[in-house]
Amino acid sequence: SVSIMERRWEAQRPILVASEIGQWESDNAKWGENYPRQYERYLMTQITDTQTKFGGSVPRDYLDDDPMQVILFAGMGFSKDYLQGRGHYYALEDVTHTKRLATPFQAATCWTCKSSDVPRVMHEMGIKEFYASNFYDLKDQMTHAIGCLDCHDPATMKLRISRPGLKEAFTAQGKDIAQATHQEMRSLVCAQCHVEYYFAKEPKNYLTLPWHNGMGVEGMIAYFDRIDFADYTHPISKTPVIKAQHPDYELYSKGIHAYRNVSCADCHMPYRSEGGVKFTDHHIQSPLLNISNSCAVCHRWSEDEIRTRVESIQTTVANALLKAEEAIVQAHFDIAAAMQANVADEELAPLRKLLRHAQFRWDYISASNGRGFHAPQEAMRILGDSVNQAQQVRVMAARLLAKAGITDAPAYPDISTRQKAFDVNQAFIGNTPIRLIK
Amino acid sequence: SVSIMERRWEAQRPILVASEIGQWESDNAKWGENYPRQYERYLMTQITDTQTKFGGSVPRDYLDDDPMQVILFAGMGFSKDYLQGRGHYYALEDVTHTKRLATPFQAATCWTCKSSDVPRVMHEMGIKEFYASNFYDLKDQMTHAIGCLDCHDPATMKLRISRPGLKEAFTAQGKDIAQATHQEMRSLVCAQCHVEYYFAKEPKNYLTLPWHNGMGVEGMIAYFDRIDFADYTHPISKTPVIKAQHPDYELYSKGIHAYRNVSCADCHMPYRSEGGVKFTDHHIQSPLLNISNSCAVCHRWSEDEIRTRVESIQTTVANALLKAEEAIVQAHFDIAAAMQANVADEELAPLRKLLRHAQFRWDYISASNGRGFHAPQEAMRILGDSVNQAQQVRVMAARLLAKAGITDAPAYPDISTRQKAFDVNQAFIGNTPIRLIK
Amino acid sequence: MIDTQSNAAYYSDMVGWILHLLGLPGVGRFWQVAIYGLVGVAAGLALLLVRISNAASYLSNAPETCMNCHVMTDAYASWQRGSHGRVTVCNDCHVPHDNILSKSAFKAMDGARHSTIFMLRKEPQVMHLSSGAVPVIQQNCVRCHSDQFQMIRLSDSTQQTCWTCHQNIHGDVHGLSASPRELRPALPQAGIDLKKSGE
Ligand code: HEC
Ligand code: HEC
Ligand code: HEC
Ligand code: HEC
Ligand code: HEC
Ligand code: HEC
Ligand code: HEC
Ligand code: HEC
Ligand code: HEC
Ligand code: HEC
Ligand code: HEC
Ligand code: HEC
Ligand code: HEC
Ligand code: HEC
Ligand SMILES: [Ca+2]
Ligand SMILES: [Ca+2]
Repeated sequence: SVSIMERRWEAQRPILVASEIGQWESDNAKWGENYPRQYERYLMTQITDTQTKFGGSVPRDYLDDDPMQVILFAGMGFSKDYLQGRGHYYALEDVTHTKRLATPFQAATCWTCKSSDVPRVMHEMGIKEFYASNFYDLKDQMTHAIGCLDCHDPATMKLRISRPGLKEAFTAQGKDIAQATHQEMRSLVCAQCHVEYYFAKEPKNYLTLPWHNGMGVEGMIAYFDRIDFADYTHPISKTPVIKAQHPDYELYSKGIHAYRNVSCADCHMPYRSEGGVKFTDHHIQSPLLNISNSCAVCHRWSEDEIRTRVESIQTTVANALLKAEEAIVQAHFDIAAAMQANVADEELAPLRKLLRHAQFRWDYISASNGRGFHAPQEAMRILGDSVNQAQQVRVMAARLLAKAGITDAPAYPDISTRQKAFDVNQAFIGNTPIRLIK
Repeated sequence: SVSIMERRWEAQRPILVASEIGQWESDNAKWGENYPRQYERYLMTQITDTQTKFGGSVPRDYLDDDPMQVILFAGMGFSKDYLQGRGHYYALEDVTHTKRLATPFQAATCWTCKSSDVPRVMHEMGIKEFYASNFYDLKDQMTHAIGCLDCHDPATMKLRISRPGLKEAFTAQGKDIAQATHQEMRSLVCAQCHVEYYFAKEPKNYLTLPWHNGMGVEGMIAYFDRIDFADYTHPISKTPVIKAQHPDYELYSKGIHAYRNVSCADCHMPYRSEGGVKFTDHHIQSPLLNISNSCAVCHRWSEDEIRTRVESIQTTVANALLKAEEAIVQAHFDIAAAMQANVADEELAPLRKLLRHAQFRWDYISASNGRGFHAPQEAMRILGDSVNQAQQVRVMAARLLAKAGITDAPAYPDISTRQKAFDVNQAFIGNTPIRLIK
Repeated sequence: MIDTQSNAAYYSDMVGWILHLLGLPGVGRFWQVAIYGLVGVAAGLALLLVRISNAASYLSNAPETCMNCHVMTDAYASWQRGSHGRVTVCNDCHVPHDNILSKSAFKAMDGARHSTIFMLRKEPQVMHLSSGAVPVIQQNCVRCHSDQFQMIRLSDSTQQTCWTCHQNIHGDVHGLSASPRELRPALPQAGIDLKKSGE
């Protein structure tokens, strides 16, 4: 029939290039003229109401869902405003609206992973200077959210690393990112942003990935201890805490999929064929919203079987996260109680160090997206170590309290709601700590 | 050529039934006359010198490798003699030589999973009577190790459940094992023996699988608590401990392979082809000794890649096992210290209960074969809960000790070798406990 | 003998349906075959709504016919490069071989469904065997390989299919986009080709 014929012809249509794309083109619409399929799908990251058991594009509020995190991040931005990421389309909007960027903290470094204008501006000002600037001074230049230029070379459309941070992290490990295979690039473009990072003091606010001792959680802790880095000192226990941010690539690397060379794009940007033309689905989202195209390519099981399995893997991790949080929160209060009993800082130092490690381990899993699916066994390993260390802190604290004459358990305050937890923080921050011991 | 003709002939040869097999035939050699290929391969379970990183047919000595287990099983058989299982061929020899069967414990129930004479003898005496007998009274009748009759119906060669315990466990769960699919039977024949069990008091020493509240570790604990069962009271902490024995089928059931209907036989009895015919390899052993047939058909990766992955999964579990043991051992001593400080039993009851749960969780993974490979994430989940509970016991113990005026950590004895650990046990058993507190 | 349930179901459906349609119980074998063969084609035609040439070619055995639809090209590419590419054609596996009746009936049914879906552009990105297809294929595996088994009971059931283990019959990755353009066959000529005039 005609329609069969038409589609036979479609199949052989080449990709035609309409207009040249400038080397700093940050406007996705311009790219879209040449690549309408990819552009149309990219625009779908505007969708913001999809929901899976743990993910989806709807911006979940971590702090409403789980007040314990308010305590864990006491005194810093994440205790005020912490949502789950959503579509790339919103990167700019969200970074400019988050309460985390309240004064005094206003590093321009925060733009780095939010806009396709970044490569140009970095090129114009220089990398050091870019990071060192004030966030609001660059606001006018940041007009496009994450886009084509972040991952593609406009001349060849080849995948390209546009951010210096990842290149430097490879160098720090003695590796050369230019040697990465095509399949590796299908993950590395994501690793420009979906990685744990910190802002170096010198050069000022310089974006750095803590990979010098390896990408694993132990390696990062060793590195942060060596350079003696902390994002903040916990107001309740005076513990120097490291905040983890989305170590997605790092955790993924330990999983079976990475082991089998399955890339981020394989799951989050599966290929599509329309009328025989094959292209990459640029609607980046939770693969659970697109199982039949994403997973079923390799897993010949039913959609339900796949979803059920993923959810059970994630639920296992979610439960372990809560158990670790409980132990860590109590450990913070146990140390605070010891302080109230006038236990000397020298005696508390080992406890704080262990608690710092326990909390970073927990956060390494908590802050990484996918609720542990990217590496199920590794996630449980790290959480097991986290809870073990936190409880060890509590054993030591109980003994120190005993020496100080306190034999009862501390009177743990009520943190059952976000507001209550927040008030508890304020009390400690305002040097009017709640009395934990008799 | 002749050889080709031979192969064709071999291939097409109908399975000629040389001699009828009696309904209670326990002599594998007789079966072998009809099924030489399976018999020959079965005989290879005599091999006893193969070794993988954690398994193989060589009988590893768990107590030499890890003295902490001597403490964990203080006072009972497993602290004296505990080897890793080896080929089915040795089942009889090993059960008759183990030091675990020293007087007074001599239940005939121990024969149940060791000999293909069991079905006949059970049939003759009656099941209750079989279990209730003395081990040594049945010795003369147990002349053949595990064999064909344990898994096959001699008339049809169909897979068959020959042991009542598994059938009854299904019934207890409201399921009918007769409804099991053929693929399920390829695992259930193993589940006759590779499962956690206990000996009921009434009817005497009746073999029972604790599946009444489910096969998961939580379900078993709930059940054992309900019937208030303990294998022994720990001489150091007076904790009522449940010993887990090879919950292989139960743990496997939580893994991805069970989820995808991959059976025990698929991995441990992969197909093998000889001279053009394909049959089930009856040399049951570690699949890592036969990766190309066992795993590689489904996983088209190199043998090295497969082995490396399995070993890393197992190493992760092995390390977590040690961490849990350390916490549990210390918890036993912490409670003992509290006893020495005259803390009342009522106050210690909740600690002992929690420690009982922690140790069973640990043992559920430790005693199950495959070092957690059968369900990597589940293994880590259970070990995380185990270490968490054990440390909680230690927190509580520290507080109770404090109330009793003891502010220092107990003086944990040296258990760095099997002998030292054993002597520590003896001290506590002989009511000359080592002084743990000042 | 394969997966008796669904097989029985398949036959009673198929035969029952056609018998009912034509109400010809007990006619001679020759006529049955002939008529049923035609009915198969007719049903195919009726539902296909494509030119005779295509319908006929759909019923032929040449793998190229499957290529009338580009959505089949990945399956073709993976088959051609698999060990079976040298020894089988699609229909060796994908249609029953026990008797011509079920063969043509099955073809007609499948062909009809596939072409309809195709023209509605409703084909999924990643296809799966229809439940009816599974026992048919397994039976074909056994048909060729039975002499290689000694009492392998798995072959009597589809609880675990042959390709549960032998996953690479069509390669490890499935889907319309699975094989790169280079490995795909050029689409064959089919009747009056509108393609040229279309360009
Ligand atoms: C230039 C930085 C950057 C790059 C490159 C990047 N991401 Fe993101 N990604 C983000 C940011 C920022 C967000 C959160 C946006 C927001 O919530 O405002 C995000 C969100 C997401 C989400 C959540 C979407 C949702 O619906 O919840 C997914 C999934 C995702 N990215 C996957 C990827 C994958 C896969 C790649 C590579 C193919 C990638 N990202 C590359 C920065 C980046
Ligand atoms: C190395 C890349 C990178 C840097 C630098 C970075 N982000 Fe992000 N940001 C991401 C990624 C990836 C996501 C999406 C994944 C997630 O939400 O975990 C994200 C998500 C967000 C979101 C949306 C989700 C939420 O938490 O509300 C906000 C807001 C945000 N970032 C603000 C910031 C601020 C403020 C800074 C500077 C302190 C910053 N980002 C620095 C990569 C980065
Ligand atoms: C977050 C990273 C990311 C962003 C942003 C992105 N792409 Fe891509 N793009 C990819 C990946 C990964 C591939 C697959 C490349 C490969 O495997 O060779 C790809 C492939 C392509 C291709 C090659 C043909 C195909 O579909 O495989 C085109 C054309 C393309 N993208 C256009 C665009 C356009 C236009 C935009 C902006 C609207 C865009 N991309 C934004 C990651 C991205
Ligand atoms: C490009 C191929 C590919 C894609 C796409 C893919 N997987 Fe996998 N997956 C694998 C491979 C390879 C393994 C390792 C086992 C094996 O060899 O089959 C695996 C293993 C798994 C396992 C078992 C490991 C575990 O942690 O229990 C699960 C579950 C799984 N995948 C789920 C998914 C889901 C969900 C998706 C889609 C979001 C997906 N996979 C996408 C190839 C893939
Ligand atoms: C084997 C498939 C697979 C691979 C490979 C994979 N992911 Fe995922 N990813 C998933 C699944 C499944 C989820 C869980 C989605 C959910 O919970 O709805 C997920 C969740 C996410 C999320 C959160 C999505 C949301 O709904 O908020 C982000 C961000 C993400 N992945 C980024 C990445 C990055 C970056 C990589 C590569 C470094 C990667 N993923 C590799 C399957 C995969
Ligand atoms: C009648 C009881 C029984 C049945 C049925 C049984 N096993 Fe065993 N299995 C044992 C015993 C007992 C041992 C330990 C023998 C010894 O060490 O003396 C053992 C040992 C093993 C070993 C260790 C071999 C080695 O080299 O270390 C493997 C593997 C094994 N069994 C797998 C299986 C599988 C798979 C099945 C089902 C197909 C199965 N078993 C059925 C009782 C049984
Ligand atoms: C429900 C079946 C079952 C019962 C009942 C049973 N065993 Fe076993 N036994 C096994 C299996 C399966 C193995 C092999 C797996 C392993 O070693 O963990 C084994 C292994 C052994 C081994 C060799 C490994 C070792 O630990 O030295 C000995 C000895 C043994 N059993 C003795 C006994 C004794 C004594 C009893 C009674 C108290 C007993 N068995 C009751 C199933 C059983
Ligand atoms: C521990 C369990 C077990 C024991 C013991 C056992 N078999 Fe099997 N046997 C199996 C399983 C599982 C299969 C696969 C059956 C199936 O898939 O239907 C099998 C299959 C067979 C078959 C069918 C042909 C084939 O190779 O698949 C024969 C014949 C056979 N066994 C003979 C024997 C003989 C002879 C012995 C004793 C020397 C024996 N078996 C001992 C479990 C066992
Ligand atoms: C009959 C098929 C089959 C056999 C045999 C098999 N597997 Fe798998 N394996 C699977 C399936 C199915 C999955 C789930 C992922 C998927 O769909 O591919 C899986 C997943 C895995 C995974 C990823 C899950 C994880 O825990 O990380 C590993 C590793 C693995 N298998 C190793 C092995 C090893 C080792 C063997 C042999 C001892 C083996 N498999 C035998 C089918 C099989
Ligand atoms: C997906 C493949 C797979 C399945 C299914 C599987 N196993 Fe295993 N099994 C393994 C691997 C791999 C090991 C680790 C062997 C080693 O460490 O050398 C193992 C180890 C064992 C061991 C110890 C072997 C030794 O060397 O001492 C026993 C016993 C065992 N499995 C029994 C079972 C039983 C019973 C079942 C079903 C309830 C089962 N297995 C299902 C792959 C599998
Ligand atoms: C040796 C037997 C065999 C041959 C020859 C064969 N197939 Fe298949 N085909 C299968 C099996 C088995 C499956 C199921 C694969 C699966 O589900 O994993 C399948 C599945 C398919 C599917 C469903 C999509 C998919 O990838 O699973 C299509 C379409 C298909 N075959 C088309 C063809 C075409 C067209 C040909 C000839 C060019 C062909 N087949 C030749 C055995 C065969
Ligand atoms: C008229 C276009 C067309 C032709 C010609 C065609 N197919 Fe298909 N085929 C399709 C479409 C469309 C689907 C998807 C149907 C679905 O998923 O329900 C499909 C699905 C399939 C499937 C998987 C679904 C199922 O029914 O099991 C198999 C197998 C298959 N085709 C084999 C073949 C073989 C073999 C040939 C050649 C004899 C062939 N096809 C010729 C369009 C076609
Ligand atoms: C028309 C006959 C025929 C059918 C139908 C057929 N095969 Fe084959 N198969 C062969 C021949 C001939 C060979 C030998 C080819 C060679 O050695 O390259 C073979 C080789 C194989 C091999 C060994 C080589 C390899 O690829 O690993 C396997 C496994 C196999 N077939 C499985 C299957 C399965 C599964 C099916 C059904 C989905 C099937 N065959 C259907 C004829 C057939
Ligand atoms: C549980 C896994 C499994 C299933 C199911 C399975 N096979 Fe196999 N098959 C194997 C293994 C393992 C081998 C390799 C045997 C060897 O080389 O020793 C094999 C080998 C073969 C071979 C090559 C034999 C040779 O002499 O090289 C053919 C042909 C074959 N299988 C066909 C089939 C067919 C047809 C079916 C369905 C009836 C089937 N297989 C089902 C595991 C399986
Ligand atoms: Ca989200
Ligand atoms: Ca062994």
